[in-house]
Amino acid sequence: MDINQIQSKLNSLKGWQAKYREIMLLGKQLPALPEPLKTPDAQVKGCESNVWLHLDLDESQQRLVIIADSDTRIVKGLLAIILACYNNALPQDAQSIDAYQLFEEMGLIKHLSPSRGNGVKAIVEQIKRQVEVLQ
Amino acid sequence: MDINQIQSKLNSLKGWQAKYREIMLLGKQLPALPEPLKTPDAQVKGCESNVWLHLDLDESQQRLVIIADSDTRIVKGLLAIILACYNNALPQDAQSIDAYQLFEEMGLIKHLSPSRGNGVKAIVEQIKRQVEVLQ
Amino acid sequence: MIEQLRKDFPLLQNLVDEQPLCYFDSAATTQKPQVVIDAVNQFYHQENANVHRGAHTLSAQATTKYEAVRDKLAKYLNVQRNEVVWTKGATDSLNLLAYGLTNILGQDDVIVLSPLEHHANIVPWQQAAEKTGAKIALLPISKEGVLDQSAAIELIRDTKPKIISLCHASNALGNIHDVKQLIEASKPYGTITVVDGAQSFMHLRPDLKALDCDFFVFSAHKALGPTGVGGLYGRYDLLNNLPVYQTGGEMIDTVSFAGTTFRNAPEKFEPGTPNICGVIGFGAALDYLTSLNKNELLAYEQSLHQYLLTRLRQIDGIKIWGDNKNNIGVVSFTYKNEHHFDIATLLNSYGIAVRSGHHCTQPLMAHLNITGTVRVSLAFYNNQQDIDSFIAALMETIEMLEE
Amino acid sequence: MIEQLRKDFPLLQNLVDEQPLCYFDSAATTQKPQVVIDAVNQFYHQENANVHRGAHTLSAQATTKYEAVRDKLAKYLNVQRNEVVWTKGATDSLNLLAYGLTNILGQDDVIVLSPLEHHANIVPWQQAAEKTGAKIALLPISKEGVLDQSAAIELIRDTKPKIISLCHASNALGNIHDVKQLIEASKPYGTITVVDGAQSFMHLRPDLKALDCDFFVFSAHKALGPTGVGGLYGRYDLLNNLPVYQTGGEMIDTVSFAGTTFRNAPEKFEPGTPNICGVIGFGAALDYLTSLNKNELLAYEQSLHQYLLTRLRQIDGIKIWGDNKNNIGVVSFTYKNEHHFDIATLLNSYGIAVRSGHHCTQPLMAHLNITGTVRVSLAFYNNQQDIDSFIAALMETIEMLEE
Ligand SMILES: Cc1ncc(COP(=O)(O)O)c(C=O)c1O
Ligand SMILES: Cc1ncc(COP(=O)(O)O)c(C=O)c1O
Repeated sequence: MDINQIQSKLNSLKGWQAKYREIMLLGKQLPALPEPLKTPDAQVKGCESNVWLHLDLDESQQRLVIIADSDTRIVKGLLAIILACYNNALPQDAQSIDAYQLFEEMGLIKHLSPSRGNGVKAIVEQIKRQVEVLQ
Repeated sequence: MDINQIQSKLNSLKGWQAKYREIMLLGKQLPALPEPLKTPDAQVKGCESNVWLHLDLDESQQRLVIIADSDTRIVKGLLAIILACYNNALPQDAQSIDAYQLFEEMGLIKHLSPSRGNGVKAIVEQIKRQVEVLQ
Repeated sequence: MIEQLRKDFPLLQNLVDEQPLCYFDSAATTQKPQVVIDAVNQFYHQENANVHRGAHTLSAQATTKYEAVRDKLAKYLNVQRNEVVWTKGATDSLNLLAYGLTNILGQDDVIVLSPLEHHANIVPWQQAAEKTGAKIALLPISKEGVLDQSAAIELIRDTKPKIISLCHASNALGNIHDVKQLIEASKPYGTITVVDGAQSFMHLRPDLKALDCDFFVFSAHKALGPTGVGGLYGRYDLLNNLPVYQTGGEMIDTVSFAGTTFRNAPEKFEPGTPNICGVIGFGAALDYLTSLNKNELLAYEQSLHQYLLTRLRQIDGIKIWGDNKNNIGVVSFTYKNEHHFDIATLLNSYGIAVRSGHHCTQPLMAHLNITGTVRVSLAFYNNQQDIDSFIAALMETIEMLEE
Repeated sequence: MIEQLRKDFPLLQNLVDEQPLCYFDSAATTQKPQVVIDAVNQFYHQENANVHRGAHTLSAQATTKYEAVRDKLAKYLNVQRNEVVWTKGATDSLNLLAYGLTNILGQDDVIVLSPLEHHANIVPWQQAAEKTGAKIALLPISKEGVLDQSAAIELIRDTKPKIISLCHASNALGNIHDVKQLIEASKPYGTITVVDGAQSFMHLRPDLKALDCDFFVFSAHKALGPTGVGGLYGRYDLLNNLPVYQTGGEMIDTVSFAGTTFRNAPEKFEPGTPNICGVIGFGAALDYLTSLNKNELLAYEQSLHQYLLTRLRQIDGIKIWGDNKNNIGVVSFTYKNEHHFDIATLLNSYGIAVRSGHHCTQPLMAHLNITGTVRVSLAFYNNQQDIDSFIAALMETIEMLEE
């Protein structure tokens, strides 16, 4: 599913339980990060759960390739949504993508605990920082 | 005036200005402490204004003699009232005199600033402490 | 009775996310009864003034009211009024203490803590130990997180600590500690005994003369009071002998550039404008609490706790940590390998407010070899219906996680 | 406009001792507008929860709201949000700073203060000086208590201070200092510049980027907000490089008995449960303040101040201290040899709330060679009628004293 499909799917679901079920499903479809890649370096600071994230450019097309994982099902699902926003984007386009805004639009932020909690903001900021370094 | 006269006089006065006028008048009638007696030792801690207090027993009758002064007119008036409570009392009777209570009854405490302010409490406690030492 | 009391807590009447709320996060902060909210309200409406220095009526009245709460607190704890210092909260109190006691510590002196302590009762002592070369020794606890009392007494005998600082009740697991016995055991060594009462202050209403501790700390917001205020009790001579901590107005006797002298305790430790309104709100909380029968309330909380344990134990895969017998009414659990964050987040979607994570007790979690728990913490304003709703939501949550 | 604004302050509508109240003690603490009281109320009624760690909606919302006030504050001061730390108040902030800067001080290094400082901006530096052997140098002031700006700049050049800490406006006399120029003068020496903004925060709404100071402190209760909360601004690198001060929960990264690591500023300096409700109430105060036109309000306060000065000067025997030109609206006066306490107490019997005493500035009083003053401090919610009532009461007071 691309980000638009995810968005309309989530919007179509009534009730928090259904939304969380879908989010966890998205998480399940995200491949697990191999253990050796779960390094302290790759860890996103400011999340209460563990989140690991690697960002690179695909050699041929110079588009973003992000792989990430979390030890919680829900954050992993959120990661899947975030990755759907950024993966395959050109680095120069990534800065204008505001995944956090998207979560707000979907009404997910208000419900999920903020800042030091679920870490959506921290993850998005980490991606933006790493993209900047790449450029 | 003894303490009963003071009390009924103050109670008979209507309005704060009249009461303060009377209190200051009482203060004026209290003799000034000679400067050499205004020692740091004699100073009552916990009053915002300066209050000096000396306590002794009258040789012949073994009754309390307290002399005191303050650099403010109102506190000096309050001192006059306090002294009227304790002067001439037997030390063993002094412990049961509650001048602070008296001030409360006259409605003076609520209006005067408490604890670290006018220091009625501090003065009364100082007297009680010194009486205890005497006994 | 409880249904009547619940009505005193306006927040519990609200819908959150359009659902009724089951508030199980009282160990983090309690809800406030209407009388506390009213006291704060009334203060700002009718009584607001700074304290201690005013020659005007408002200031005089505010001072009287503010200082009267010190009397209430002293009575609540069964101590003298000049033995209680107002602080910002338990953390502030513990920092004041660890700073103040640093100068009694020397190289290789021992500070005894338990692995169950809240970070606020660990890190300040670590700082003191770093500065002085003192060592921290830990009381032994079981794999489930329960203090081994006899081994603890032995450790005290072996280490002859300069300082012991222990929580009266654990915020992460709810365990109540027999601190009285440990304090007694330390007497022969002249140990300074500190009790972190953040969690016990409301549930156990400790009598500090009976506990016989040297110092005791707590936060008002965990005992029906406002945020931003708490206290420190100290046995007067020990308290007054602590060096000044923060300095400024109110705590001084005289200031000059040639030299400054300080007041005695408690003023010595109360520089600056205090949280006047916080203290006054807390006074209303103390009045409210003491208007309720202590034993009845505790018995009710204990029965709720038992009910919660019974219901939870019926669910396969639930592991409950800590001491389930001597407990202030906290249940900390994990479910198989599921992440506490997922469980708590899903529970929240049913209006169940629990806490998840390490509860500011990372060393304890490390000892238990887990990353965190889901914590259900009760107060007397919870009822059986809350627990039933929680169990129902938990069953559905588990179903969702195992889909 | 002002008559409309006055209605926002419920306390000003009250009778005190059965008389209308003229509140002239805003330099001690300001009155609170209804919106601040409502925000506190609403928080406890509908939103109360602990912040930063909750997986539940209430906690999430409280955190969002609490952190949003940091943004408001940063905007108000024209700085970045991670440059502001929540503290208990100006005193707490100054203690944090003096502690944190102690390790940049060495034997004979110079800390520059002024004789006008509040005890909170003296004693913590004295403590730092005692620990390190640093010296305190004082900026020169006149017999009336006015800073001599050019001599001050000279003193800075001569002493090349490590630290300067100055009040932006004096609480005792109201003098506004040109701190910007002094900060500039100290730039060549790498001096750390601290501005005590307790009195300027509300009246002057300082733009800290324009002032170019390194640190700035204030208290919310002096700016329409609740008691028990205040702040510290620090230029980010300098702030973040300060050593940790109080320790405990929330400010840590990881805790273990092997070693503990800390977060970056501002969290680094915010251990424990903050004064959540205080911060949220202060947010409402900032919203209220910024909804009013800064220049209009200041002009109004200045015109009131002028009116007060004019009326007072007509009374024989009144001596007015300090800088009457650059002033936030404070008049500090003495009358012949009469004691400030007597004047203030008698004024109070007319419903006039002024402050008397040394105003936590004993060194200043010693310099002026007086034991204290009567202080009338204005805010925008005062009006001409207040001043007329004050002058009338003062005339009668003087008559009584001279009887
Ligand atoms: C100039 C100045 N600095 C510092 C303070 C201390 O503020 P607080 O008592 O709120 O900590 C005050 C308060 O009177 C002040 O006026
Ligand atoms: C046992 C214990 N100690 C100390 C604290 C710190 O309290 P505060 O955050 O109110 O300073 C807490 C709060 O969670 C606690 O539960």
